[in-house]
Amino acid sequence: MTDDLMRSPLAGVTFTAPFVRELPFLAMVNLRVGTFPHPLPGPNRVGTLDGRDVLWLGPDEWLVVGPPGDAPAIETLLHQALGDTHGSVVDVSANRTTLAVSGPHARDTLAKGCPLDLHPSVFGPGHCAQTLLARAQVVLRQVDADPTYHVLVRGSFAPYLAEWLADATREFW
Amino acid sequence: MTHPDRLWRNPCLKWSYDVVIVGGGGHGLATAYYLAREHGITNVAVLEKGWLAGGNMARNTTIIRSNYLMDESAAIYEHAMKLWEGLSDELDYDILFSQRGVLNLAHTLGDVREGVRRVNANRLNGVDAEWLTPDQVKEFCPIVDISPDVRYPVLGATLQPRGGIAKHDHVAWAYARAADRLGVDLVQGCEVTGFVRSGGRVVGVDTNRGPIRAGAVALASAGHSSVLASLAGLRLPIQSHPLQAMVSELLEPVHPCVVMSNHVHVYVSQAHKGELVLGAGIDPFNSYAQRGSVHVVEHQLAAALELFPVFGHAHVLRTWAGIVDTSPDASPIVGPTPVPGLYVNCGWGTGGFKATPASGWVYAHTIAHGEPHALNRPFGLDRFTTGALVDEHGAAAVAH
Amino acid sequence: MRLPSGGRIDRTTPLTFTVDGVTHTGYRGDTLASAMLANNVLAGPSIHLGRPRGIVAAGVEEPNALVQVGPEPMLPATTVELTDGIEATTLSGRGRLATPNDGYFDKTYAHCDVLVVGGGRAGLAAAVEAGRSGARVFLADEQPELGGSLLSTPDTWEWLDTVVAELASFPETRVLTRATVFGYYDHNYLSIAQRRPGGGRLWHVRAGRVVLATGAHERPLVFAGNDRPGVMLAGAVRTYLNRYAVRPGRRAVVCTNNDSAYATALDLLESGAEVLVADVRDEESALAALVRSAGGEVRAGTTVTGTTGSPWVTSVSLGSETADCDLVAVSGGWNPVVHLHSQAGGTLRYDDATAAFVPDVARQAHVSVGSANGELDPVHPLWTIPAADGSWDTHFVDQQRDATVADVLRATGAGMRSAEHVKRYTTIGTAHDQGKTAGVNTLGVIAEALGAGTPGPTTYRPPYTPVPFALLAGRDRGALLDPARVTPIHAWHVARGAEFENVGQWRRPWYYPLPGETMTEAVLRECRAAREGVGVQDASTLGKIELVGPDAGEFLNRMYTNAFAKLPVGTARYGMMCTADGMVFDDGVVLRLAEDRYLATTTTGNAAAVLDHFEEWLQTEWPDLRVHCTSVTEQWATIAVVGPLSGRVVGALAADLPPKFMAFVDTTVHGVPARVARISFSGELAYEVNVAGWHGLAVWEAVMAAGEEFGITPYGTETMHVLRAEKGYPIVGQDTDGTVTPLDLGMDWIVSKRKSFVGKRSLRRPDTARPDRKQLVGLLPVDPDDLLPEGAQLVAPDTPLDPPVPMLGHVTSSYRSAALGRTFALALLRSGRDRLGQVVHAPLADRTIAAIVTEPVFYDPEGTRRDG
Amino acid sequence: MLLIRCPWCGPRNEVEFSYGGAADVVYPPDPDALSDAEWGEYVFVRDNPRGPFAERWVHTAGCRRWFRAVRNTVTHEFREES
Repeated sequence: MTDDLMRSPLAGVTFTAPFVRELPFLAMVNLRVGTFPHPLPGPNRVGTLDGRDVLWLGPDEWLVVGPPGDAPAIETLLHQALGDTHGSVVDVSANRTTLAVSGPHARDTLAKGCPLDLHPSVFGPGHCAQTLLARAQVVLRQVDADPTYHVLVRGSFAPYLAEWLADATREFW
Repeated sequence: MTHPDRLWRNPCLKWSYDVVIVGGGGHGLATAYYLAREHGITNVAVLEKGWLAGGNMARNTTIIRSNYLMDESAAIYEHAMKLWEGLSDELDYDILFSQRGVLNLAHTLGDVREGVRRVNANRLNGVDAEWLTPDQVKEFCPIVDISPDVRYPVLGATLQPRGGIAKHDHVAWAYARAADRLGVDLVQGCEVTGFVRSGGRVVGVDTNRGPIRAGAVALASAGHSSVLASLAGLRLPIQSHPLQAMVSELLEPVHPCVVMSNHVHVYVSQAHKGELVLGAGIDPFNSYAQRGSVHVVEHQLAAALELFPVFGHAHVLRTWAGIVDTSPDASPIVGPTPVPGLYVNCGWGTGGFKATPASGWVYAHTIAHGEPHALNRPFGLDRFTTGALVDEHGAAAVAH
Repeated sequence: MRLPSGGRIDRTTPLTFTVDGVTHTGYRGDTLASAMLANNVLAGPSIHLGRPRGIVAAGVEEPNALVQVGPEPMLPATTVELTDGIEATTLSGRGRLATPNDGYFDKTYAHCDVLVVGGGRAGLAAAVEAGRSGARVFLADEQPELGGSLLSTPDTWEWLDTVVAELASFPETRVLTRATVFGYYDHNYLSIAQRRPGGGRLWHVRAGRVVLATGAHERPLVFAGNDRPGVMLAGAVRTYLNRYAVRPGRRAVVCTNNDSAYATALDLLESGAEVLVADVRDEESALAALVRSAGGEVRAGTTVTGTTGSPWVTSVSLGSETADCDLVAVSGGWNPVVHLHSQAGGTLRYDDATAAFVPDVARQAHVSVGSANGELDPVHPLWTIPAADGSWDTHFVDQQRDATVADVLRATGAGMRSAEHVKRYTTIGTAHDQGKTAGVNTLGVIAEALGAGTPGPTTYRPPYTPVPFALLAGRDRGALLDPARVTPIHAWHVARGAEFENVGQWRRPWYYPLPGETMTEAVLRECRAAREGVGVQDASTLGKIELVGPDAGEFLNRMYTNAFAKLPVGTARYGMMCTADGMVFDDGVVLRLAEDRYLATTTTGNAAAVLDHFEEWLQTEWPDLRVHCTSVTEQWATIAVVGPLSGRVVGALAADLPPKFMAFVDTTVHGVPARVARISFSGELAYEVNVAGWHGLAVWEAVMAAGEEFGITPYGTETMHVLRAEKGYPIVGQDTDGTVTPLDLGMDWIVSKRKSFVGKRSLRRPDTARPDRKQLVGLLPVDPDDLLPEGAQLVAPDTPLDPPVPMLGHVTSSYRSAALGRTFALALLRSGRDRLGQVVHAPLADRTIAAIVTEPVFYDPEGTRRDG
Repeated sequence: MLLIRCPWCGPRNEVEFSYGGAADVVYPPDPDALSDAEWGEYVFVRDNPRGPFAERWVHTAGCRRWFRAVRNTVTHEFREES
């Protein structure tokens, strides 16, 4: 659910490389908790919770990602699950936007700025990591084996990262 | 280029000296020279575990300036500058001191504010300083890109016209030769492994060549100060970090002065033979490895090319690192210690080379009199108890 | 001369090139050096002595043949692949920078199980073995094609083709050519410079294991006149013969102390040249018979002692005899290329048999193989060969630096005992070739001069070969140098013609000039609007941290100088933080969102630092506190609507308004969820409207529309600074510099006496508690039109201006005030609070400004305006 | 470029981390009870050994956790800690 007053950080940016695009407005809720009644994914992995993706961010921190507009429902879900347990649930949907980088050049493109080993034997679908892409902090996850990667980046860094990607992909198109 | 034939003797080690200086770098050699020259104390040994001036003295980017912000810093560095200005004559050795001017660029409004503050403070402290507009920067150093549409445009600069560079090896050899001629023993390959104590007092050192008695022991060992001081049971507020630098091949003259930019972490000059000499920022972690991380060099060169597009075709020939001794307030520690008979001179961080003459001069005074000179009185260890720091961080986030 | 057949050059593709303006031809597959040699072209004269010099080597170790190609200075001709139309200029050891580098240099990270450095025989064998195991293998070689020294031995080319084909069949093996591994750093991290058309690529490789198959460099011999053109390394002669089909001479003297040069002698003979082998060893080599049977001459116990000829060599002295020749092929033995082993922290050992430094102990996961590991012919060490006349001043040790044995002797004569001193004294090893042919010879010469037993030791530092600045810089140029962070409203500011300033990585509107307006005029206009009507500022860059948990209040109490645990829900409080040293670290407003939930705002530049600070204390000191921090800096766009008419504007858009100063409501603005707070950094009635970042632009535009009838005026950071300074609110980092305590700022009220907080103990140290510290005061220039420069130093009026001048402090902020109708300033002044009402002077370069010391609050000291 | 093992995220490049200096320096439970010298020692004085050094890092670009590691300040090797 979006409204026409919403503008994504990369609205107006034309992606020259056809395999890069923005997925704006995804719902993201930050969960920090010691113990949680439902299973949550372990380090560097993506799990699910009631149909939403759950990205591991740290030993007591996860990011629950849903479709645009889903944040209030996720918050309710998490609060209910927590009950009286101490935990922090914060809507951070507008904190970041998401870039999808996919296809045969995706890995080589990301390797130009990401120090992680993205070889399929090391980092595959269902993996995620907080890391650096060029000079921006990102949450990186691999979505499928195409491969498709999602790069979650702070809104203020998104124009920089888009420019960096335009440069990094220029040998591929 | 002609050098006098004889630089120094390779003397036999005696069993007792009035003063033993631990560390044969620039500061140790200068201290020995001034002890002999200014205070008539010539029964002095400089103990160097490697080769003379082979540590930070051999690894720095040879920039000399005295435009420090704080009054205490300006005073001691300006004292150094005055000594530099007469040093070739005094030591009868050409140290290739070239007062070509040092620019400190400003890239943000905060930099501008700080730069203007420094220029005003410098002038009142008797340190030559000017504020330059971007156009004046261009005039002074034509290869600097002052276009306004770069990521961090040049908004102005401080200029110290009397700043410049010297040849580090010549400085060391000149002090060594002069000290040697005044009777100081320069002993290489002699590593201090401990201290000889009597009562509470340090009365000598243990070395890999046996114990040596000393009326006073003076540390001048930069990045190794903590390790040595700990042998005397003294903890210093010092951390040792790699500081990297690099040099290009010989190039025809293209860069007429010294340019420094704290904001983008660049400082560069062109040495007298033609190589570009560049320094990088301090690696964040503690290290005694004389080795830093390559990304520090990469970031620094990216910034350098933004300021100096013409450098793109130059090549890095060598990279290296020194071990810099950083203190909590980015100012040195020079003076007596709580351990009688033991003196310390460290914490110069990135400012060591430019301070060499004054550091030796005030340290010699301190050792000769048993108490600090007015110039180094503010730089005692007690300031970390009283809180009277001489904080140069604000003025020198990447000071060099 | 070019041989009629053979070599790996493509004779069907002739190429035209010029050296110093003279046109020559060569072939695809040539290097510039091989093509120069084929055309009898000299290198540039030497740097100091101006002696003629020729090509000596065939690889990166070349000391003489430096050229400028187009804008690129200082390329060894031996490493330049010949292409059509190259215009080269020979250099005398010094290059010229003239134009920016517009090449495309990028970087990439890579990971592998095994990195093999060097594609010669040993490297290929290692790569194939690793590749067969299925491992992820990287093979990097500096040449355009794999093979290394095999490219100089035609009888191995069939094997080479087979191996290269097998490597290509491994899916997880990657071969990089034209790729020089130049740096070996900690934790098996290596840097590779790859030459690519129009630029290059820097590879950063994290390798599981590293195989160093980097080969060896041949050493010259040190005899009188050993720099004369035509004196070449024997192995290089062989490379030119076999790989490039270039025969550098037809009457050759091969001078050696080991067996390796005999292969060169045999190949020269086969090419039709005359050959005399002068072998310094008394015992004749087993290979001598082969040379003789091929028609050559061999003399044992003989060596070249001098050369003649101008510029090319025409004869050599062999002791008392003379032999005519046009080529002298020398071999003083080989130096294993141990640079990367040494860079990795590995130790070296001097090997007597080969008179070379060989790898000893590896420190990281690397192994040296082949000649890089010292698998070499034994040599008879011969560091210097005396001349008949006893002179040493044409015995060149470092040709590129024009340094001779005489120079080394001068250094040792001066008292130098360390090789490092001698190198510095003579400059040996510091030229573009990094002393690759000079280094070990120098150590040998020093050892001889000092009567020491064996030479050494030595270490190597990156890079192995010179690396362009542009390659290391990569794509971090221009806009990519550093991210420029922008707010959701940025496009509006740009369209409105704002001037921007950099604040940390952020681009913030500085002021919004109207056409023809100066900055001063614009700022006065913006200030007036905020004081008299309504202004609006994009404050989205402020850092924002949500702190959630039952102990959040207690945690904030420990971090801030003032207390937050009892702050009522729905209200806000200004807070200040110190470092452990007691100095002001950051400030901002903290909102209590719920019983267990706070929102702390930070300064723009310190957002990340404050979050790190919080996490550090929470995780490392007080893990028992039940608090979690989450950054929401960019979750919220923040719009500050300021001025007496601000309520009219916000009221038109907001469903609800906060009831009082320092209160907030969660409501809607322009129909979207919003948090509206009554917070003022200007002293005026002001509302801070927070909406989700993606609504920021729409709500900003709605505010502009709603404010249009009131003349709403966007303002930037400069106006913000003026407004807050009129109220005496300090800016951390401008009015403080890391040496200022909250008490110095006159903010005793914010320093809790009852609770502990980080830094509190520091405030009562003797110096920190001194009454005569520098304190924040206001200044009013005696001439109300005089603007004190920020950074002006302050002195007492009767102070003589003879340096060093005792200074009292400095001006931290200074502006023209529309509200006051005059200039004013803030300053840090020694004993400032005792000087209220007194005059101080600011001596500038050209004049002195007098100002009266005042309280730092200039405007509405009673605070009546914040409620409208 | 050090390779630093984050106890949570695994081995990562040095650029993802920030350095925190010496580990095991405990905040005094009652700073007010300390003399100026003791407090100055806590604030400013840290070990600076040549060799193994217990130090703190924070995985700034990753999980933001602070952790302790022992690294040799001469070789830069991290000691494996269970």
